[in-house]
Amino acid sequence: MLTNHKFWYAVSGALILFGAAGALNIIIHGEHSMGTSNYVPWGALIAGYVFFVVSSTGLSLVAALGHVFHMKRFEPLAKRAVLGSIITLLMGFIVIGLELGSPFSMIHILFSPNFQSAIFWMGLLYGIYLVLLVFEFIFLLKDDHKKSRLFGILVLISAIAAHSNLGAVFGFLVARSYWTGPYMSIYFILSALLSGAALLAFMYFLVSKVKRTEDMQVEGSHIVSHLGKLMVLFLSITVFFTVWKILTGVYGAVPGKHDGIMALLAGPLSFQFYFFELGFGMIIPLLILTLPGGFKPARVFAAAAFALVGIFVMRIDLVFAGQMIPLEPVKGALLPQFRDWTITWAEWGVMAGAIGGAVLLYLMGERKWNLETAPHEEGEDEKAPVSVQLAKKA
Amino acid sequence: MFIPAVKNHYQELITLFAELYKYPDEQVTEEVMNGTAEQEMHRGFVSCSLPVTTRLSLQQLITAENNVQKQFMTAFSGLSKPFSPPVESLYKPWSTDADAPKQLAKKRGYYMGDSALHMNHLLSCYGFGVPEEFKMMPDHLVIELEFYAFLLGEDTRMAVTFYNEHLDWIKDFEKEMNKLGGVPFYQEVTRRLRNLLSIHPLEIINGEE
Amino acid sequence: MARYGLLIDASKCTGCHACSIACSMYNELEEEVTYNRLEFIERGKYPNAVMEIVPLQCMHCDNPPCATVCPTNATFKREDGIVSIDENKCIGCKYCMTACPYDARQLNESRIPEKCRWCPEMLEAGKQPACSSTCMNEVRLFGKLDDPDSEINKKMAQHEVSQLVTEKGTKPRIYYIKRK
Amino acid sequence: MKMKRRSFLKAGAVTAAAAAIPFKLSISDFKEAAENEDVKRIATTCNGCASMCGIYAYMKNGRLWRVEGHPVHLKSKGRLCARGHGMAADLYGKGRVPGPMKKISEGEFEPISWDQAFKEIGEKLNKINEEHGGNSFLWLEHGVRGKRYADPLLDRIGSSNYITHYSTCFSSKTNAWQQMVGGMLNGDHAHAKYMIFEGRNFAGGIIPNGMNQITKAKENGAKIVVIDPKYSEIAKIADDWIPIRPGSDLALRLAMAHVMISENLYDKAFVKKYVDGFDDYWHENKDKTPEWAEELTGIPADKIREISREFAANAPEAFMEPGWHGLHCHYINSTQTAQMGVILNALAGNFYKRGGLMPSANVDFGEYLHKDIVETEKGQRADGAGIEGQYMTVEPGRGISHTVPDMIADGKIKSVFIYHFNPLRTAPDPEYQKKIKEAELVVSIPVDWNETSVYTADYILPESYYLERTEVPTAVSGHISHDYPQISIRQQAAEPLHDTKPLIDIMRGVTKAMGYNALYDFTVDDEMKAMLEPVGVSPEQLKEAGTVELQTSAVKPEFPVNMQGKPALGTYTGKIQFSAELFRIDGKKGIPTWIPPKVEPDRSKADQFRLIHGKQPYHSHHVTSNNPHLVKITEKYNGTAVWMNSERAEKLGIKDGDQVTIASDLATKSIPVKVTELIHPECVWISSAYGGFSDKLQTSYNLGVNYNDFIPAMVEPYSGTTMSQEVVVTVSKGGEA
Repeated sequence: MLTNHKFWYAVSGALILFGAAGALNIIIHGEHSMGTSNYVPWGALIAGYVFFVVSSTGLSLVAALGHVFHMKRFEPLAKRAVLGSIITLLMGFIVIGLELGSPFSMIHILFSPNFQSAIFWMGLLYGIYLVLLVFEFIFLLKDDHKKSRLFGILVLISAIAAHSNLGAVFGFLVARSYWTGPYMSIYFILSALLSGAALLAFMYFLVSKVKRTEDMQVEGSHIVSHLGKLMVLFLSITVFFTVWKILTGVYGAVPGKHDGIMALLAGPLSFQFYFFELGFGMIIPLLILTLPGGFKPARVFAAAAFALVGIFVMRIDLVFAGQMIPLEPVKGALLPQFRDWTITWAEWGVMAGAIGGAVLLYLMGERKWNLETAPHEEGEDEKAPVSVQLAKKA
Repeated sequence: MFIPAVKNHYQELITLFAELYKYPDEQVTEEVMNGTAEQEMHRGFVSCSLPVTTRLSLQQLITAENNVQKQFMTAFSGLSKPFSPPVESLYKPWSTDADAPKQLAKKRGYYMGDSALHMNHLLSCYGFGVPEEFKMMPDHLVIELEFYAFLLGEDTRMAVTFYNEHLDWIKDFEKEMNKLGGVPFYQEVTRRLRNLLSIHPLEIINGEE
Repeated sequence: MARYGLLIDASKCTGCHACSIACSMYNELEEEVTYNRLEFIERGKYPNAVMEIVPLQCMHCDNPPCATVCPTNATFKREDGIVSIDENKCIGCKYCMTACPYDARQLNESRIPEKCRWCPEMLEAGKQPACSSTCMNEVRLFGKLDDPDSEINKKMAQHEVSQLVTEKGTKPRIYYIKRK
Repeated sequence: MKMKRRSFLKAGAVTAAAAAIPFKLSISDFKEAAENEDVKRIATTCNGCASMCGIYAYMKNGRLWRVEGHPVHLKSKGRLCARGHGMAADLYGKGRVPGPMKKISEGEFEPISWDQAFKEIGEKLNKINEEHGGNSFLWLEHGVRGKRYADPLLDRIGSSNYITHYSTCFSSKTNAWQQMVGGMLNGDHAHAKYMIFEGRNFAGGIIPNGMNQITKAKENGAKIVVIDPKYSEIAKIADDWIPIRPGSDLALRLAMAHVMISENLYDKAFVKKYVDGFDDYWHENKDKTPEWAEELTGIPADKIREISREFAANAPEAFMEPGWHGLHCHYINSTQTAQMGVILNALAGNFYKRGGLMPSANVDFGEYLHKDIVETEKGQRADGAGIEGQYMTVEPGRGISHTVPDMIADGKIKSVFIYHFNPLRTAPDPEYQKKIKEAELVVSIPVDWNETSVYTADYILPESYYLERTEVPTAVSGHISHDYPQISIRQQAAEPLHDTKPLIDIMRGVTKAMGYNALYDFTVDDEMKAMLEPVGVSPEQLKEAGTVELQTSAVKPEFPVNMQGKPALGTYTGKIQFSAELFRIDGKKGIPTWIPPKVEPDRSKADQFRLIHGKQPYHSHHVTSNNPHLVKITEKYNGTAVWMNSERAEKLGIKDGDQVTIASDLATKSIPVKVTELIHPECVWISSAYGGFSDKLQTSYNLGVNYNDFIPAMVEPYSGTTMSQEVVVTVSKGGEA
């Protein structure tokens, strides 16, 4: 079933319909159709946006391992990774566009920019990043390795710049101690690697199954195994970061920061934190991968699937833990222990729709372009690989 | 070629609707029950070359327990909530007056909005008065329809302006009506009125040109 | 150019909410939205317990985090110190809402994060804004901080004053009279 | 066949145009022209509560823009409370009764014309009066605005039954003061050095300028003591909040008097000169020591001594607030508690003293001479007020408003007019009050679909909103002290939105249909002219200004004396009487002494509490609870919650925000709880604003609960009040929201 084109078209179609309904609801009913409030102004769509752009960044970072850093085993990934990166970024833009109250006022970012604003820089850098990605993709398709590598380097720089700025959007918020500081920027970059590796492993496994070509079967399972190894590294880094976030949060009981961590450890977020963020996102994939035979493609695929769900919940936790602790401008005021928030069906819809959109666009990409990349040996740069030539004939 | 007959039919149809939004006295009740209202409306639509989209005839929407008067009270009087009087002000922002500071201005659901002021103005300019009970809701559907019919007889151009500016809220009104329970008669009348008003008057009047 | 400030004597507030309703009448706000609010604090144990009430609204900070984070300068600081909003430039990212340590922003029906704007037209006319002019206990006093003869300066000279959340570096323009 | 047409557009009968704007067919052109019209300011009075503060209504093109406090009016002085602002916007809301209504079945009405309503009511009244006599007619109102237009009818048909809502509110106080002082005085907050507010939440029942004076006095060093089981809003600015066991205020006051007398702290010269019955009082109450009171009130004897001494030390610039609803219809001992209010103030010698108690400035209005002055002899009052063997000591001028169903069941009352009063929600036991409908004819004259109109009225004759009607001038007085007399006027700012009429027109219509053609043969303008004649202010001047201050007859801090220089209060002896003549019944001496409350919660039971209530500063009891703006405050600040002491809550396992169930013999209801340190452990408190059950009032419907749900209709023996806190309830965790 998972290896059937039609199945994926049907799934993406259904998700997109759900997404369209959700989007329409948000466009018509505005903020009322979202689970936000004056106290929790950023809702699930911010988390969804972060999820998508983190995925995008992660995909280009992993792609760079191959064709920027010349790690051979990852070279065949480039096209698919970059296409995935473009698609997830676009989906992220759609999600954030719906979260914005007046997306059409974005024009004022150009006319009236505020250079002190992290959102300004994030917007600008992600814009540049998108353009660079598209160029990289074009040159990859042309198998112009020199230019694609050049753009690959530029993409790498812009991805890191844009993404650390996204971290700074949170990190600059002095009012919310849970987020304040440089941690967010670093954490965002490193957790993007996990996102990218998991998403690529997930994609590549399915693609290799769908393609059914022998080349692909063999090459695919190799790559998936390698990605599995990468994942172990990135998972370990994420665990490391999570452990220190918790320890520094609990230690010293800094108001706001401590309460946010406690909301995760022993508060309203604890189930999703333990079960999804820690369980799905870190422990289960690590177990799957590190037990004997862990790098078999199917095992890696399962680990990646768990990790992706866990990462999604991780974004949700991040956005809400930072806001659900009531601000206390007046010390001792009678306030609720936590601010309420929900995720409405419209928000679920938009996020699901964006996933559906990503799947659909990717399928269309697979159909339109040949995304196989032959390993480019020295001196072979000018010559298209056999598989590409064959594809062109067909 | 201009055919006044169609315009007359249209005017008659408009005043028929106006009649149906007034409190139904015994005679009106009787005329609804015995089918007179349905027949006249049907004739009116046909004479204006308008599609008749009748699902149920008006008399079928009335029962002994839920008679016209009862439905009128439920729909418009506020004796039970929710209710939705056919008054333009209630379906539009209260005022667009820029220095209208305060609270009401952008809100819907309040009487005596800008449209009511304008109706008062129009009526007094034409030398009309309204009954005591409509004094502060001169933008009641009944008054607006009667005035519209009157304008059609006076000057089509003016009537069109009026149609564009004061009869553009029926859709919203219909939406509110459809939220109510126990008022099938008025929901049907409103559906038909909305159908009628969704067609531009010039299309109807000049239809046979 | 005048520099406006607000002095609040919270000890006199008895929690009647006339300020918030007068404000919403004057500023044509939706019923859900209020630009000023009261925070209630209970201290002590029965029978030696007391209640404190602190009126809160936009602090018109001299270092306004909401303006710093705004990507399009839709929120900006006026010369007279008032932090104002150009609704047309607002993209609705709500960054200002998360950035404000006072929870002063309120999203309106058009998804603009609105807030108290100190009714500049009243201040310029030498009048007190609606929240202040209707207050029976004269809890609020608006005035010019740069005019040594202004009521607010005279009163500030008589009392020790404090500000809220100074540790975040916001430099708020609302001063609270300190009482024991 | 063609349907008939009833044209509603009447040629010729031109309505008053909104403004003199030249013809604009297009609404956008019209709006532009209308926008340039001037904003007019009309001075009138507020109706957010009974204080009737002066306001300015800002009108443009005949529509209300907003309101603001009147700068001269002594109650507002330019300031308004939340109610004043919020109520004004209701003018254009959907909760009002749009025109005269006739009941067709339980809770169902049909609109009828005014003429039809007048005709039917007139005929029915005539028939009832012929059969049962005019004394079977009852006029029931909030008071006292309708009296002016009730009296001509009552006099003509011979009915003595005029009753106000006061017995549900404060008549223990007015009764005691009338008997002992011959009238009421007000605290002179502006000049006081020491103020005791016992059971009086001045910051809840708000007079904006009164609060302004109190906070100013505090800034000038005055000390404020608040004695209340609940930390009320006024406690917020007090130097001392002393929680007292509810129902024991009389004991505290007796003990305070004991301290002042036994320690020789009272004003002996004043008492000697102006007080009658001091020795009798002391003889009766020598044993009411602070230690004795400590047992009953829970307040340490030393604390009682301390405040008594401070009170005496600051006298005469000190007073105990005479108060209103707070203590004066709550307990079986409310009348005695009110008597002690007089006595404590007299012991401080503060009557007619700056900073003590001062009278209201007087206005001598002229009187409109009615043409039809045929009077019919009146029978006995149906409520028994002032009648020997019934409620001999209850003031007949105010009556007993909460036992009307009994009067109907006894056959004494056959027809009832209810004017601006909603006993189904504001009097005890709504199910009992519903029996008002058993009368042969019930006519309600409200502005909105209140519970009483919906459940009891045969006819509803809606009165115009306060911004839509003009009333006769009134003297501004009561509650606070002011040197000069003021007159204010309520005048029409907006055209009536609905098919409503002012009361005078309604009464004219009804009585004409009864055949009394000249009974209301005058207009408000006629009355105004006659009233203002001796005052020296013309109706035009008053209408322009809204409120004027007269520089004549200023109040002076002088005890009233007669030509011989003897005290001349309106009492039997002309002095302040520690023994009320009228209360000397059943062998009693008319002197207050200890009477225990009627019921007490069993302190050994963890779940028993006394249910007490009070006003919130943003609602006027139930009157404003349908206002969407004010209810938003309720929602945001948890206004419907029942307050419970933390320690008691902990024992019951109840946490802040939990849903709890309150039950008395009469009712079981469920609401959220506020767990707090700010209330006496033996009681729970709810606001008096909620518990609406008229489904025609969308905003207040089913919002919170009301104390009246839980109490039976009881009659306090001396003053006829409801004893509304003589009720024990059980509170348990849980219940349906």
